[in-house]
Amino acid sequence: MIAHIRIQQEDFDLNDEIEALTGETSGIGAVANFVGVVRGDDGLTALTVEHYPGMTERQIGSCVEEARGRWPLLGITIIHRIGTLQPGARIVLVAVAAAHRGAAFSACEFLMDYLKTRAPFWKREDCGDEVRWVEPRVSDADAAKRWA
Amino acid sequence: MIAHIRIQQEDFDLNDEIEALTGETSGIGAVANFVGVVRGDDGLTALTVEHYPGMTERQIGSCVEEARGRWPLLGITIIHRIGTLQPGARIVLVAVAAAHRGAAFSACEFLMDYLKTRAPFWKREDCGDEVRWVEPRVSDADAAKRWA
Amino acid sequence: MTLVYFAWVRQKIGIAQETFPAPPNVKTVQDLIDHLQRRGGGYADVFADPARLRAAVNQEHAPFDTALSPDDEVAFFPPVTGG
Amino acid sequence: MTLVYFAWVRQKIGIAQETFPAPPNVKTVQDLIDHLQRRGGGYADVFADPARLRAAVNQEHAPFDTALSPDDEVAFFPPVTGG
Repeated sequence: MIAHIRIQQEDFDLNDEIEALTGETSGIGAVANFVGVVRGDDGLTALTVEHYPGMTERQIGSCVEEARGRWPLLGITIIHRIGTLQPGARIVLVAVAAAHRGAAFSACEFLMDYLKTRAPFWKREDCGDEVRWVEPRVSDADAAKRWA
Repeated sequence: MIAHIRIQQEDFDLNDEIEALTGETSGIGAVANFVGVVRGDDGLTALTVEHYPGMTERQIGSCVEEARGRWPLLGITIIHRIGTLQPGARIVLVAVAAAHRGAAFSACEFLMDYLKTRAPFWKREDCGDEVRWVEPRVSDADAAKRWA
Repeated sequence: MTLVYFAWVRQKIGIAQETFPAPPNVKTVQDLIDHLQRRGGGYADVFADPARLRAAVNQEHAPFDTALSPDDEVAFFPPVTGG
Repeated sequence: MTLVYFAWVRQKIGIAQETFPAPPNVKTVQDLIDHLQRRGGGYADVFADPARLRAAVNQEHAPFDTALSPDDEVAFFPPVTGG
Protein backbone atom coordinates (compact mmCIF):
# COMPACT_ATOMS: atom_id res chain seq x y z
CA MET A 1 0.00 0.00 0.00
CA ILE A 2 1.34 3.40 -1.01
CA ALA A 3 0.91 6.40 1.28
CA HIS A 4 1.40 9.93 -0.03
CA ILE A 5 1.96 12.56 2.66
CA ARG A 6 2.50 16.16 1.64
CA ILE A 7 2.73 19.43 3.57
CA GLN A 8 2.47 22.31 1.13
CA GLN A 9 1.35 25.89 0.60
CA GLU A 10 -0.27 25.25 -2.79
CA ASP A 11 -3.81 24.04 -3.33
CA PHE A 12 -4.32 20.46 -4.54
CA ASP A 13 -6.15 18.98 -7.51
CA LEU A 14 -8.74 16.45 -6.37
CA ASN A 15 -9.00 14.70 -9.74
CA ASP A 16 -5.24 14.22 -9.91
CA GLU A 17 -5.02 12.95 -6.33
CA ILE A 18 -7.85 10.44 -6.71
CA GLU A 19 -6.49 9.25 -10.06
CA ALA A 20 -3.03 8.81 -8.56
CA LEU A 21 -4.57 6.72 -5.77
CA THR A 22 -6.83 4.55 -7.93
CA GLY A 23 -4.39 4.11 -10.80
CA GLU A 24 -1.99 2.19 -8.60
CA THR A 25 -4.04 -0.91 -7.81
CA SER A 26 -6.74 -2.82 -9.71
CA GLY A 27 -8.69 -3.96 -6.64
CA ILE A 28 -9.86 -0.51 -5.53
CA GLY A 29 -13.64 -0.14 -5.37
CA ALA A 30 -14.01 2.69 -2.88
CA VAL A 31 -12.31 5.99 -2.18
CA ALA A 32 -13.45 7.95 0.89
CA ASN A 33 -12.21 11.52 1.00
CA PHE A 34 -12.33 14.36 3.41
CA VAL A 35 -11.75 17.93 2.30
CA GLY A 36 -11.42 20.54 5.05
CA VAL A 37 -12.40 24.10 4.12
CA VAL A 38 -11.59 27.42 5.85
CA ARG A 39 -14.91 28.58 7.29
CA GLY A 40 -15.71 32.21 6.55
CA ASP A 41 -18.01 32.79 9.51
CA ASP A 42 -17.25 34.93 12.61
CA GLY A 43 -15.74 37.68 10.42
CA LEU A 44 -12.62 35.67 9.56
CA THR A 45 -10.46 37.44 6.98
CA ALA A 46 -7.50 35.04 6.86
CA LEU A 47 -6.27 31.83 8.47
CA THR A 48 -2.56 31.10 8.89
CA VAL A 49 -1.37 27.55 9.47
CA GLU A 50 1.99 26.91 11.16
CA HIS A 51 3.55 23.49 11.72
CA TYR A 52 6.57 21.70 13.16
CA PRO A 53 8.53 20.40 10.16
CA GLY A 54 9.80 16.89 10.72
CA MET A 55 7.48 16.11 13.60
CA THR A 56 4.47 16.64 11.34
CA GLU A 57 5.57 14.01 8.81
CA ARG A 58 6.56 11.66 11.64
CA GLN A 59 3.20 11.96 13.43
CA ILE A 60 1.14 11.64 10.26
CA GLY A 61 3.29 8.66 9.27
CA SER A 62 2.50 6.91 12.53
CA CYS A 63 -1.24 7.64 12.10
CA VAL A 64 -1.02 6.05 8.64
CA GLU A 65 0.75 2.98 10.04
CA GLU A 66 -1.93 2.61 12.68
CA ALA A 67 -4.70 2.88 10.07
CA ARG A 68 -3.00 0.24 7.90
CA GLY A 69 -2.92 -2.13 10.86
CA ARG A 70 -6.63 -1.68 11.54
CA TRP A 71 -8.19 -1.87 8.05
CA PRO A 72 -7.40 -3.56 4.71
CA LEU A 73 -6.40 -0.40 2.81
CA LEU A 74 -5.06 -0.03 -0.73
CA GLY A 75 -3.84 3.57 -0.67
CA ILE A 76 -3.76 6.75 1.44
CA THR A 77 -3.13 10.35 0.45
CA ILE A 78 -2.85 13.08 3.08
CA ILE A 79 -2.21 16.69 2.07
CA HIS A 80 -2.18 19.51 4.62
CA ARG A 81 -1.72 23.08 3.51
CA ILE A 82 0.33 25.61 5.47
CA GLY A 83 0.72 29.39 5.28
CA THR A 84 -2.05 31.96 4.91
CA LEU A 85 -5.39 30.83 3.49
CA GLN A 86 -8.54 32.77 2.64
CA PRO A 87 -12.07 31.82 3.73
CA GLY A 88 -13.42 29.12 1.42
CA ALA A 89 -9.92 27.75 0.69
CA ARG A 90 -9.27 24.03 1.04
CA ILE A 91 -6.93 23.27 3.93
CA VAL A 92 -6.66 19.48 4.15
CA LEU A 93 -7.29 16.35 2.09
CA VAL A 94 -7.45 12.82 3.49
CA ALA A 95 -8.22 10.22 0.82
CA VAL A 96 -8.37 6.49 1.55
CA ALA A 97 -8.74 3.74 -1.06
CA ALA A 98 -9.94 0.21 -0.29
CA ALA A 99 -11.77 -2.66 -1.97
CA HIS A 100 -15.00 -1.83 -0.14
CA ARG A 101 -16.40 1.33 1.38
CA GLY A 102 -16.61 0.30 5.05
CA ALA A 103 -12.85 0.24 5.53
CA ALA A 104 -12.35 3.39 3.44
CA PHE A 105 -14.88 5.42 5.43
CA SER A 106 -13.65 4.23 8.84
CA ALA A 107 -9.98 4.82 8.05
CA CYS A 108 -10.71 8.27 6.62
CA GLU A 109 -12.54 9.32 9.79
CA PHE A 110 -9.85 7.77 11.97
CA LEU A 111 -7.09 9.62 10.12
CA MET A 112 -8.92 12.95 10.40
CA ASP A 113 -9.51 12.45 14.13
CA TYR A 114 -5.86 11.54 14.73
CA LEU A 115 -4.58 14.30 12.47
CA LYS A 116 -6.61 16.83 14.47
CA THR A 117 -5.23 15.72 17.81
CA ARG A 118 -1.68 14.52 17.03
CA ALA A 119 -0.21 16.35 14.05
CA PRO A 120 1.63 19.52 15.12
CA PHE A 121 -0.31 22.20 13.23
CA TRP A 122 -1.56 25.45 14.72
CA LYS A 123 -4.09 27.86 13.25
CA ARG A 124 -4.06 31.63 13.71
CA GLU A 125 -7.17 33.57 12.75
CA ASP A 126 -7.21 37.13 11.50
CA CYS A 127 -10.59 38.80 12.06
CA GLY A 128 -10.00 42.31 10.78
CA ASP A 129 -7.46 43.86 13.21
CA GLU A 130 -7.85 41.12 15.80
CA VAL A 131 -5.54 38.10 15.75
CA ARG A 132 -6.20 34.95 17.78
CA TRP A 133 -4.81 31.44 17.98
CA VAL A 134 -7.46 28.80 17.53
CA GLU A 135 -8.29 26.82 20.68
CA PRO A 136 -8.64 23.04 20.38
CA ARG A 137 -12.22 21.75 20.29
CA VAL A 138 -13.21 19.31 23.04
CA SER A 139 -15.24 17.44 20.42
CA ASP A 140 -12.03 16.70 18.48
CA ALA A 141 -10.45 15.12 21.55
CA ASP A 142 -13.64 13.11 22.11
CA ALA A 143 -13.69 12.00 18.48
CA ALA A 144 -10.11 10.70 18.75
CA LYS A 145 -10.97 8.76 21.92
CA ARG A 146 -13.47 6.62 19.98
CA TRP A 147 -10.55 4.74 18.41
CA ALA A 148 -8.63 4.00 21.61
CA MET B 1 -29.48 23.57 1.53
CA ILE B 2 -28.98 22.77 -2.14
CA ALA B 3 -28.96 19.15 -3.35
CA HIS B 4 -27.58 18.28 -6.77
CA ILE B 5 -28.68 14.87 -8.10
CA ARG B 6 -27.52 13.74 -11.50
CA ILE B 7 -27.73 10.44 -13.40
CA GLN B 8 -25.37 10.56 -16.36
CA GLN B 9 -23.13 8.58 -18.68
CA GLU B 10 -20.21 11.04 -18.54
CA ASP B 11 -17.49 11.09 -15.92
CA PHE B 12 -17.51 13.92 -13.37
CA ASP B 13 -14.92 16.49 -12.35
CA LEU B 14 -14.24 16.32 -8.62
CA ASN B 15 -12.76 19.81 -8.38
CA ASP B 16 -15.80 21.34 -10.08
CA GLU B 17 -18.24 19.42 -7.94
CA ILE B 18 -16.56 20.31 -4.64
CA GLU B 19 -16.20 23.95 -5.68
CA ALA B 20 -19.87 24.09 -6.67
CA LEU B 21 -20.76 22.71 -3.23
CA THR B 22 -18.48 24.92 -1.15
CA GLY B 23 -19.00 28.08 -3.19
CA GLU B 24 -22.65 28.26 -2.20
CA THR B 25 -22.37 28.82 1.54
CA SER B 26 -19.79 30.55 3.75
CA GLY B 27 -20.24 28.31 6.79
CA ILE B 28 -18.88 25.11 5.20
CA GLY B 29 -15.86 23.65 7.00
CA ALA B 30 -16.06 20.01 5.95
CA VAL B 31 -16.80 18.08 2.78
CA ALA B 32 -16.96 14.29 3.04
CA ASN B 33 -16.91 12.52 -0.31
CA PHE B 34 -17.28 9.02 -1.52
CA VAL B 35 -16.07 7.97 -4.96
CA GLY B 36 -17.01 4.47 -6.11
CA VAL B 37 -14.69 2.83 -8.62
CA VAL B 38 -15.25 -0.15 -10.95
CA ARG B 39 -13.06 -2.93 -9.54
CA GLY B 40 -10.95 -4.68 -12.15
CA ASP B 41 -10.54 -7.94 -10.28
CA ASP B 42 -12.15 -11.30 -11.19
CA GLY B 43 -11.35 -10.81 -14.89
CA LEU B 44 -13.94 -8.04 -15.34
CA THR B 45 -13.74 -6.45 -18.80
CA ALA B 46 -16.75 -4.09 -18.59
CA LEU B 47 -19.54 -3.11 -16.21
CA THR B 48 -22.92 -1.91 -17.50
CA VAL B 49 -25.22 0.05 -15.20
CA GLU B 50 -28.97 0.14 -15.90
CA HIS B 51 -31.52 2.14 -13.93
CA TYR B 52 -35.22 2.97 -13.66
CA PRO B 53 -35.54 6.58 -14.84
CA GLY B 54 -37.90 8.56 -12.66
CA MET B 55 -37.84 6.13 -9.74
CA THR B 56 -34.10 6.66 -9.38
CA GLU B 57 -34.41 10.41 -8.90
CA ARG B 58 -37.39 9.93 -6.60
CA GLN B 59 -35.61 7.38 -4.37
CA ILE B 60 -32.38 9.37 -4.18
CA GLY B 61 -34.43 12.49 -3.43
CA SER B 62 -36.08 10.77 -0.48
CA CYS B 63 -32.68 9.57 0.82
CA VAL B 64 -31.48 13.19 0.65
CA GLU B 65 -34.54 14.41 2.54
CA GLU B 66 -33.95 11.82 5.23
CA ALA B 67 -30.28 12.83 5.57
CA ARG B 68 -31.26 16.51 5.87
CA GLY B 69 -33.61 15.63 8.70
CA ARG B 70 -30.90 13.75 10.60
CA TRP B 71 -27.87 16.07 10.32
CA PRO B 72 -27.22 19.81 9.95
CA LEU B 73 -26.04 19.74 6.32
CA LEU B 74 -25.08 22.61 4.03
CA GLY B 75 -25.00 20.86 0.64
CA ILE B 76 -25.25 17.45 -1.05
CA THR B 77 -24.14 16.31 -4.49
CA ILE B 78 -24.95 12.82 -5.76
CA ILE B 79 -23.86 11.70 -9.22
CA HIS B 80 -24.39 8.14 -10.44
CA ARG B 81 -23.09 7.06 -13.82
CA ILE B 82 -25.02 4.71 -16.14
CA GLY B 83 -24.07 2.81 -19.27
CA THR B 84 -20.93 0.78 -19.89
CA LEU B 85 -17.88 1.51 -17.75
CA GLN B 86 -14.34 0.11 -17.85
CA PRO B 87 -12.41 -1.24 -14.84
CA GLY B 88 -10.94 1.68 -12.91
CA ALA B 89 -13.71 4.08 -14.00
CA ARG B 90 -15.53 6.15 -11.39
CA ILE B 91 -19.14 5.09 -11.00
CA VAL B 92 -20.61 7.18 -8.18
CA LEU B 93 -19.95 10.36 -6.22
CA VAL B 94 -21.62 11.29 -2.94
CA ALA B 95 -20.37 14.60 -1.52
CA VAL B 96 -21.75 16.15 1.66
CA ALA B 97 -20.89 19.60 3.00
CA ALA B 98 -21.40 20.69 6.60
CA ALA B 99 -19.91 23.07 9.16
CA HIS B 100 -18.09 20.23 10.95
CA ARG B 101 -16.85 16.84 9.83
CA GLY B 102 -18.95 14.58 12.07
CA ALA B 103 -22.21 15.38 10.28
CA ALA B 104 -20.55 15.32 6.85
CA PHE B 105 -19.01 11.86 7.39
CA SER B 106 -22.16 10.32 8.89
CA ALA B 107 -24.46 11.69 6.19
CA CYS B 108 -22.08 10.57 3.42
CA GLU B 109 -22.02 6.99 4.77
CA PHE B 110 -25.77 7.04 5.31
CA LEU B 111 -26.41 8.21 1.74
CA MET B 112 -24.11 5.52 0.29
CA ASP B 113 -25.80 2.80 2.36
CA TYR B 114 -29.27 3.95 1.30
CA LEU B 115 -28.24 4.45 -2.33
CA LYS B 116 -26.94 0.87 -2.43
CA THR B 117 -30.16 -0.62 -1.08
CA ARG B 118 -32.91 1.73 -2.37
CA ALA B 119 -31.92 3.39 -5.64
CA PRO B 120 -33.00 1.27 -8.64
CA PHE B 121 -29.67 0.60 -10.34
CA TRP B 122 -28.49 -2.78 -11.58
CA LYS B 123 -25.00 -3.81 -12.61
CA ARG B 124 -24.15 -6.32 -15.32
CA GLU B 125 -20.60 -7.64 -15.49
CA ASP B 126 -18.82 -8.75 -18.65
CA CYS B 127 -15.94 -11.15 -17.91
CA GLY B 128 -14.67 -12.03 -21.36
CA ASP B 129 -17.54 -13.98 -22.99
CA GLU B 130 -19.43 -14.50 -19.77
CA VAL B 131 -22.14 -12.04 -18.71
CA ARG B 132 -23.64 -11.97 -15.22
CA TRP B 133 -25.90 -9.69 -13.22
CA VAL B 134 -24.34 -8.60 -9.94
CA GLU B 135 -25.95 -10.12 -6.85
CA PRO B 136 -26.65 -7.82 -3.90
CA ARG B 137 -24.19 -8.07 -1.03
CA VAL B 138 -25.59 -9.06 2.36
CA SER B 139 -23.15 -6.58 3.93
CA ASP B 140 -24.87 -3.75 2.06
CA ALA B 141 -28.23 -4.69 3.53
CA ASP B 142 -26.62 -4.91 6.97
CA ALA B 143 -24.96 -1.51 6.52
CA ALA B 144 -28.32 0.08 5.69
CA LYS B 145 -29.92 -1.47 8.79
CA ARG B 146 -27.55 0.51 11.04
CA TRP B 147 -29.59 3.65 10.36
CA ALA B 148 -33.04 2.19 11.04
CA MET C 1 -51.83 -0.69 -15.84
CA THR C 2 -48.29 -0.30 -17.11
CA LEU C 3 -45.74 -3.05 -16.39
CA VAL C 4 -42.00 -2.34 -16.57
CA TYR C 5 -39.10 -4.78 -16.23
CA PHE C 6 -35.42 -4.31 -15.49
CA ALA C 7 -32.12 -6.24 -15.55
CA TRP C 8 -32.49 -10.02 -16.00
CA VAL C 9 -36.26 -9.76 -15.55
CA ARG C 10 -36.41 -7.64 -18.71
CA GLN C 11 -33.98 -9.94 -20.52
CA LYS C 12 -35.95 -13.12 -19.76
CA ILE C 13 -39.34 -11.60 -20.59
CA GLY C 14 -37.89 -10.01 -23.71
CA ILE C 15 -39.57 -6.61 -23.41
CA ALA C 16 -38.97 -3.57 -21.20
CA GLN C 17 -42.54 -2.34 -20.89
CA GLU C 18 -46.12 -3.36 -21.69
CA THR C 19 -49.66 -2.16 -21.16
CA PHE C 20 -51.66 -4.59 -19.05
CA PRO C 21 -55.46 -4.36 -18.75
CA ALA C 22 -55.70 -5.98 -15.31
CA PRO C 23 -58.55 -8.46 -14.84
CA PRO C 24 -60.74 -7.91 -11.75
CA ASN C 25 -59.09 -10.73 -9.77
CA VAL C 26 -55.67 -8.98 -9.88
CA LYS C 27 -55.97 -6.87 -6.73
CA THR C 28 -52.39 -6.95 -5.36
CA VAL C 29 -48.82 -7.30 -6.59
CA GLN C 30 -48.93 -10.98 -5.56
CA ASP C 31 -52.08 -11.50 -7.69
CA LEU C 32 -50.24 -9.91 -10.62
CA ILE C 33 -47.24 -12.21 -10.10
CA ASP C 34 -49.51 -15.27 -10.08
CA HIS C 35 -51.28 -14.06 -13.20
CA LEU C 36 -48.09 -13.32 -15.15
CA GLN C 37 -46.52 -16.61 -14.18
CA ARG C 38 -49.40 -18.47 -15.87
CA ARG C 39 -48.48 -16.83 -19.18
CA GLY C 40 -45.64 -19.37 -19.51
CA GLY C 41 -42.36 -18.84 -21.40
CA GLY C 42 -40.09 -16.13 -20.01
CA TYR C 43 -42.87 -15.01 -17.63
CA ALA C 44 -43.08 -18.46 -16.04
CA ASP C 45 -39.32 -18.48 -15.63
CA VAL C 46 -39.17 -15.00 -14.03
CA PHE C 47 -42.17 -15.34 -11.72
CA ALA C 48 -41.61 -18.96 -10.64
CA ASP C 49 -39.44 -17.80 -7.74
CA PRO C 50 -40.83 -14.47 -6.49
CA ALA C 51 -38.34 -14.44 -3.59
CA ARG C 52 -35.70 -13.41 -6.15
CA LEU C 53 -37.83 -10.42 -7.26
CA ARG C 54 -38.61 -6.97 -5.96
CA ALA C 55 -41.51 -4.76 -7.02
CA ALA C 56 -42.28 -1.06 -7.20
CA VAL C 57 -45.68 0.56 -7.57
CA ASN C 58 -45.67 4.06 -9.00
CA GLN C 59 -41.89 4.21 -8.49
CA GLU C 60 -41.98 3.39 -4.78
CA HIS C 61 -40.65 0.08 -3.40
CA ALA C 62 -43.71 -2.08 -2.72
CA PRO C 63 -44.23 -5.33 -0.78
CA PHE C 64 -46.19 -7.99 -2.63
CA ASP C 65 -49.37 -7.39 -0.64
CA THR C 66 -49.61 -3.82 -2.00
CA ALA C 67 -53.04 -3.12 -3.53
CA LEU C 68 -53.14 -2.14 -7.20
CA SER C 69 -55.25 0.37 -9.15
CA PRO C 70 -55.88 0.38 -12.92
CA ASP C 71 -53.60 3.38 -13.60
CA ASP C 72 -50.63 2.07 -11.62
CA GLU C 73 -47.13 1.66 -13.01
CA VAL C 74 -45.83 -1.65 -11.64
CA ALA C 75 -42.17 -2.59 -11.97
CA PHE C 76 -40.46 -5.95 -11.41
CA PHE C 77 -36.70 -6.26 -10.98
CA PRO C 78 -33.98 -8.07 -9.03
CA PRO C 79 -32.65 -6.56 -5.77
CA VAL C 80 -30.84 -3.32 -6.61
CA THR C 81 -27.04 -3.27 -6.92
CA GLY C 82 -26.09 0.36 -7.54
CA GLY C 83 -23.57 2.58 -5.84
CA MET D 1 19.82 20.50 23.99
CA THR D 2 17.78 22.29 21.34
CA LEU D 3 14.59 24.09 22.35
CA VAL D 4 11.93 24.95 19.76
CA TYR D 5 8.74 26.95 20.18
CA PHE D 6 5.55 27.22 18.14
CA ALA D 7 2.42 29.36 17.83
CA TRP D 8 1.84 31.77 20.76
CA VAL D 9 4.67 30.16 22.74
CA ARG D 10 7.08 31.30 20.02
CA GLN D 11 5.44 34.73 19.80
CA LYS D 12 5.66 35.39 23.56
CA ILE D 13 9.24 34.14 23.91
CA GLY D 14 10.23 36.03 20.77
CA ILE D 15 12.41 33.33 19.19
CA ALA D 16 11.64 30.07 17.37
CA GLN D 17 14.67 28.06 18.45
CA GLU D 18 17.63 28.18 20.81
CA THR D 19 20.51 26.04 22.00
CA PHE D 20 20.28 25.24 25.69
CA PRO D 21 23.19 23.75 27.66
CA ALA D 22 21.08 22.00 30.29
CA PRO D 23 22.37 22.21 33.88
CA PRO D 24 22.60 18.90 35.77
CA ASN D 25 19.39 19.51 37.76
CA VAL D 26 17.26 19.60 34.56
CA LYS D 27 16.43 15.89 34.29
CA THR D 28 12.83 15.98 32.95
CA VAL D 29 10.55 18.17 30.83
CA GLN D 30 9.01 19.46 34.08
CA ASP D 31 12.49 20.45 35.39
CA LEU D 32 13.06 22.32 32.12
CA ILE D 33 9.72 24.15 32.45
CA ASP D 34 10.62 25.22 36.01
CA HIS D 35 14.06 26.36 34.89
CA LEU D 36 12.79 28.38 31.91
CA GLN D 37 10.04 30.02 33.93
CA ARG D 38 12.67 31.49 36.26
CA ARG D 39 14.19 33.35 33.29
CA GLY D 40 11.36 35.91 33.58
CA GLY D 41 9.91 38.04 30.76
CA GLY D 42 8.19 36.08 27.99
CA TYR D 43 9.45 32.81 29.49
CA ALA D 44 7.75 33.51 32.82
CA ASP D 45 4.55 34.33 30.98
CA VAL D 46 4.61 31.16 28.84
CA PHE D 47 5.64 28.71 31.55
CA ALA D 48 3.55 30.14 34.41
CA ASP D 49 0.63 27.90 33.43
CA PRO D 50 2.04 24.62 32.10
CA ALA D 51 -1.49 23.15 31.78
CA ARG D 52 -1.90 25.28 28.66
CA LEU D 53 1.27 23.77 27.13
CA ARG D 54 2.21 20.57 25.39
CA ALA D 55 5.72 19.22 24.86
CA ALA D 56 7.50 16.99 22.38
CA VAL D 57 10.89 15.32 22.82
CA ASN D 58 12.67 14.39 19.61
CA GLN D 59 9.44 15.04 17.68
CA GLU D 60 7.28 12.67 19.72
CA HIS D 61 4.54 13.93 22.04
CA ALA D 62 5.95 13.74 25.58
CA PRO D 63 4.36 13.96 29.03
CA PHE D 64 6.12 16.33 31.44
CA ASP D 65 7.77 13.50 33.39
CA THR D 66 9.72 12.42 30.29
CA ALA D 67 13.47 12.15 31.03
CA LEU D 68 15.81 14.36 28.99
CA SER D 69 19.27 13.78 27.48
CA PRO D 70 21.79 16.45 26.44
CA ASP D 71 21.22 15.91 22.69
CA ASP D 72 17.41 16.05 22.81
CA GLU D 73 15.27 18.39 20.75
CA VAL D 74 12.55 19.65 23.10
CA ALA D 75 9.53 21.53 21.74
CA PHE D 76 6.88 23.55 23.57
CA PHE D 77 3.59 24.52 21.97
CA PRO D 78 -0.15 24.89 22.62
CA PRO D 79 -2.50 21.95 21.97
CA VAL D 80 -2.54 21.28 18.22
CA THR D 81 -5.36 22.62 16.03
CA GLY D 82 -4.70 21.27 12.54
CA GLY D 83 -6.95 19.45 10.09
